[in-house]
Amino acid sequence: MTDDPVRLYRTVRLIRRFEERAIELVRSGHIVGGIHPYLGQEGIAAGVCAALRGTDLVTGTHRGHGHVLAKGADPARTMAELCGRETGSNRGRGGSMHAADFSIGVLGANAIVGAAGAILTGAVWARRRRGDDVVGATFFGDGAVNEGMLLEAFNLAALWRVPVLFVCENNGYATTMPVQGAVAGTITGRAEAFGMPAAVVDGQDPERVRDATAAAVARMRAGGGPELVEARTYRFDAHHTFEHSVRLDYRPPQEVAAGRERDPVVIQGDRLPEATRRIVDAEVEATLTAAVEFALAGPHPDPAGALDHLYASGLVARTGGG
Amino acid sequence: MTDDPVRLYRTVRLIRRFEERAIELVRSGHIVGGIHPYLGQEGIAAGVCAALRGTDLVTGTHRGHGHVLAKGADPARTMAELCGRETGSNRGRGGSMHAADFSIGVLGANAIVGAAGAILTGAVWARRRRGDDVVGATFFGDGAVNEGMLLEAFNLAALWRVPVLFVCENNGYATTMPVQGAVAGTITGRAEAFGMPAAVVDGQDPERVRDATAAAVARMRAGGGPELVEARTYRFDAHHTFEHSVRLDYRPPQEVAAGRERDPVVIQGDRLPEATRRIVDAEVEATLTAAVEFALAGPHPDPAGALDHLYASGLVARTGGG
Amino acid sequence: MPRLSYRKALTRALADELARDSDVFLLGEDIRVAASNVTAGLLKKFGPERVIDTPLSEQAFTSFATGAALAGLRPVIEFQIPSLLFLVFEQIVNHAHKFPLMTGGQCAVPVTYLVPGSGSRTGWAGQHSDHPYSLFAHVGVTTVVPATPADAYGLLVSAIRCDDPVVVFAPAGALEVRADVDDLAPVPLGRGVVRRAGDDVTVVAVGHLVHDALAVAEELTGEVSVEVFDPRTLYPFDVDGLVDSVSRTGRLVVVDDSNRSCGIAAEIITSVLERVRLAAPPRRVTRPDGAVLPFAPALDRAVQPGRDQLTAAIHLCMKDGS
Amino acid sequence: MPRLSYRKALTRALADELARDSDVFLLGEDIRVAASNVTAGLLKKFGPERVIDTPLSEQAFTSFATGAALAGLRPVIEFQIPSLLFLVFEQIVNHAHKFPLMTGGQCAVPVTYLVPGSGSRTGWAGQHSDHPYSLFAHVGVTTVVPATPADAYGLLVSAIRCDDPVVVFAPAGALEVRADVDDLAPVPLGRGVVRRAGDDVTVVAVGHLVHDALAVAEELTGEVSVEVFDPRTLYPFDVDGLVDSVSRTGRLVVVDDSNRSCGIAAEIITSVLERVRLAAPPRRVTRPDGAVLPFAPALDRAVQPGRDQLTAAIHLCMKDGS
Ligand SMILES: Cc1ncc(C[n+]2csc(CCOP(=O)(O)OP(=O)(O)O)c2C)c(N)n1
Ligand SMILES: Cc1ncc(C[n+]2csc(CCOP(=O)(O)OP(=O)(O)O)c2C)c(N)n1
Ligand SMILES: [Mg+2]
Ligand SMILES: [Mg+2]
Repeated sequence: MTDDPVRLYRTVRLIRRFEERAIELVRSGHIVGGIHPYLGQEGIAAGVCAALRGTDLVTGTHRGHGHVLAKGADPARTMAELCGRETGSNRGRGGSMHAADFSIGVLGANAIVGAAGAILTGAVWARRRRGDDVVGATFFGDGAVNEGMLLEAFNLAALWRVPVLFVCENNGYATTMPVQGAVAGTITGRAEAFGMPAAVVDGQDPERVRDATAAAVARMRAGGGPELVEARTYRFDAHHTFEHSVRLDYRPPQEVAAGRERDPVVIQGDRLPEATRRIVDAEVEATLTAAVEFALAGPHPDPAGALDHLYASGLVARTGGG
Repeated sequence: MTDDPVRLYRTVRLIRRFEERAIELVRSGHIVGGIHPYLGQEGIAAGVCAALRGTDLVTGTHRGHGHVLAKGADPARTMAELCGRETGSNRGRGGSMHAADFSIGVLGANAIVGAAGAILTGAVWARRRRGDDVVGATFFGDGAVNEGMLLEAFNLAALWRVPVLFVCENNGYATTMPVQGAVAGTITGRAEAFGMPAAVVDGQDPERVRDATAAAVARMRAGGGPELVEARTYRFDAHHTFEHSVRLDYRPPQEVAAGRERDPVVIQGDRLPEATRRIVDAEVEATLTAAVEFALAGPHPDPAGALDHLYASGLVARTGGG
Repeated sequence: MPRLSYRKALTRALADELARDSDVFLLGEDIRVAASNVTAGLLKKFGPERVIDTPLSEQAFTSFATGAALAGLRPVIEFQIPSLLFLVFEQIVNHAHKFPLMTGGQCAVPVTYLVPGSGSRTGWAGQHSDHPYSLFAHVGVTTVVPATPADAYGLLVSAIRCDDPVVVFAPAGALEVRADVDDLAPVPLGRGVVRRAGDDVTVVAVGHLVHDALAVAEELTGEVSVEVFDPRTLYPFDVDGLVDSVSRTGRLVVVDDSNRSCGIAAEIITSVLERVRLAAPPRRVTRPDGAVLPFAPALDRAVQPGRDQLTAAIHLCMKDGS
Repeated sequence: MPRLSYRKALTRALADELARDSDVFLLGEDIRVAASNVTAGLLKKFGPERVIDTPLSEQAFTSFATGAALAGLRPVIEFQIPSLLFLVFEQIVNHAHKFPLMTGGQCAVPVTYLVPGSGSRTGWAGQHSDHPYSLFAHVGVTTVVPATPADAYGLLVSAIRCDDPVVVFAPAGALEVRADVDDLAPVPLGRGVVRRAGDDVTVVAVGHLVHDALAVAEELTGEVSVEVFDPRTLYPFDVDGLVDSVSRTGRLVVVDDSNRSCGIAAEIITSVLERVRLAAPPRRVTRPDGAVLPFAPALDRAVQPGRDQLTAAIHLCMKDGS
């Protein structure tokens, strides 16, 4: 995998630029409802997914574009989804917080903090029971480790030795709540309490994340149980784009400035010859230009189909009219 | 406290005989719905409550008579409650799984596994905020440590340093599920993960339990945060009296026989002179004879009052008739 | 024509589906030893990979099932207490139910939630006696409440084969019903049945109350000719079938064991009124608003809809109108 | 006569109650920086002991509030998303609601659950757009949905002073409403109000839809004389007040933003029919059965009840009947 550094760079760069373009589309009103930018945390999704196979499964969070893109989702269909178009990955039904592509093992971003861990555990367990050699990675934030449902999932996965990598993206805050104000004990300690190996890794360095993941995945494929990785990171931008118009006072400016210094795109970019980086950057720009064009050209879904897919069984719901 | 061994013995003996009389009342049809006998686990409630003050708060479980009695509930009114009488502690509205006496700090047994920890945490916090020097103890089983809501309560209590003693009665089974099949890692490890001190104690020895509790309570009163005690014990009888008629096959007979060998009533009784024990036994018998008489003499609640207390605000619910 | 109990019918349905489809598996608490007796014999027949005892982690195992379903399996979860559905409400409603639409049709979530012993089991008091089927009818999760052994079999089979989540309530009051059953066959979801033909009034009865309604109808023979309609599925509701009946009788009484406000009785009445002009105001017999079942048996009974109330409602309905 | 926004009215209610009663305190996520803007300024005024940010542990902090209420305090919890109520449904229904009856009247649980921004906030998609008030009306927890700034103030104040748990839904569609408010005063729970007098038909509208109903009524001036009834509290429902109106108009249309099946519209219609003979079949305009709000704005709107639907329902209702 000699091109690994390049691929990793391409991924972090793609996510970075995807988010920046998405923020533009929020500003221009093409993305309604705003987004939770992944800016600054790109190294985690990139590093984790670099150590997974195409058939492996992942679930993401409300801050989920990075997870989805790193696992291989089409930026064009993902951007179309954010714009609510029929051509989006979810036919415009999911939006930013629910982007999914089951064909590449992306079981979806999930807007409920702490909810996806148990879902992924069940999915990986089921696939292995059917004989598929898959593992899974589920992303969540430092806030999620206080949700009982996630801690229950730690227990189930550990007990039944389901090879799931629990990836905690510790960006220091749950919205405005600092991690020290919310987490008694430590994050890794919580995993260890369930008998799960747990490691802290520098989430700003995509290669470190990839290596930690690769080691865990190797143990898991060899029959090991679940593990946790706490990736220390920093959110460069707002919790959600609504903060761009409403100032919330919770992170000291010096802290933000310091946090932004260790930039995963720069860290990984510095590992590449300038020329290579330029080529990748150009490729990424082209991809995103095309993605935004594709997104904005896509038709808006027909309101007549507002309840499409409500029931997989074909049940047709009564509508609400008088 | 020179009479402590006697008081402890009286408590375990009282609980033992209360449960045996209650089982008789289940058999005779006076207690409807059966009970979860506390037989074999008496040392825990007795030991914990011996180290608490009258004003301290406790919550119990579905297997809750022992907790309630040890904290000082009137055996007569408790038995009347089990018999569903107007003279019961809850006016016959709660029954075995909800016996409560707020006047002595018993905020109730609770039939939902893992639910009471957060409730007690809030109650203790509120009382201390009002300036009362109280601590709390919340009982739960080995099954409850797999409930997310309890683990969330660990976090809240630890974070906000609420002096609650989390008392895990590890009797080896959650109904029929062995603890090894349900708990990944260890019970004390789970508490430690939240930064809570945790100790294992021999739950069959009331004095050991009392001493461990006293030490924890002293630290808590001195400003310490919550702690956990895992009391190792064995349930001598059925999970619930329904097992007396339906045989469930999950505990090997040898294991049950071995488990019953370490009897808290015998262990504590052996610490007393024979004569003292006889006196206490006679007192307990008299108390329970009177309790059963009181219970059976109590009037059945009038069905016209079936919805009494549904709303504390005085709201009157529409009834269900046509 | 073998005599079959309702409970045994559930067991047969599980056994047949486990045998027919290797993707079906069971999850639950104490299902290996069959504490509820519904899964009796299944561990032996299908092994521990298909009959899985879980830790007390309802939220995680409910979402684990969602994940397994997303990966192609067909989990059936047994819940020991109806109010456990409150505990996993988020997992069912926010995830299992919403995944197909939110992903734009990329997946299905065929999970069956089986609650044997819903409603009051006399003596189990406030936290164990709920009948929350109307909640699921409101959120739009397919909800069935079989009344007879044949339907218990047939509806459970259909639930398991359904590509959407389905909640199956097996009322405690019906579990001991026995009937001669000619042949066991799937019963279509969403289709009600006239249990007894009559001319004067249509009584819609839910679950175990079908038997009460039939008894009341018999008692009234000669006086009032009562048609008894058993909807079997509460969501989607068989409005066509019921409209057919009410169009003939012109009168409607509903008896149902959930709370009055926003209960299925209100839905049934409103749905009929949208289509049929009645000869007299409709009547409903339900639990009271906000009902909490008190422990004492006479109070518990007083809060459930009774035959006397139904008789009175029928009389009132007959007296009224044109 | 100062102009007051709905959101500001909520803030004022909280501030006034915090000032009036030292037992009142606030719990929630990001309420110190006032992410939802409802608690703006309160931290500064009342300090961190009265305005408490919680970890993401909804179940524990909801039960923590129950415990604090049992100990005499009056917690107010702010929930960031309506579907978080699914997550704490058990804690509210099985504990907070049931404690008074189950303990035989030993306690009260005065907790207020405040959901600012319920219903659709366009662009927040499937897991953030629920309007689950009918669920609470079913279980019998006092439920209010203020439509105007004055009611937002007055009902929230009354909720906080109520000795029972109360859920306050502040619809996203109403948060920006402004009005001239003469004086701020408590509004009694359980009392509706006629917002606009009319002769031909009574339209019951819930929450933000009151404003739509008023607009439609204006539009129809000269054609149909529409009375608009705002129930304000959904449980307990002001049946007397509504019966009064419908007795005059003889016609009833309900518009409500919850799912159709077992929604409050069905309850309102049934409650009225039990008391009043209508001149025409009642009509309801609601969300569809089982609604999940799709992301794309046009689809999201298509699933919510609209003015056109209401107008059509009124026309149909006027055409029908005697
Ligand atoms: C169960 C739940 N509680 C609250 C919210 C509202 N919410 C959305 S994101 C968020 C903060 C999450 O923090 P963290 O887990 O650290 O992830 P981050 O946003 O930092 O990536 C909150 C409170 C939610 N979506 N789900
Ligand atoms: C949340 C919840 N899940 C399941 C049940 C049913 N149930 C009642 S007691 C029990 C076993 C509890 O085991 P443990 O916590 O070890 O306590 P023990 O019965 O051994 O005292 C179960 C599963 C319940 N009451 N609440
Ligand atoms: Mg975070
Ligand atoms: Mg146990």
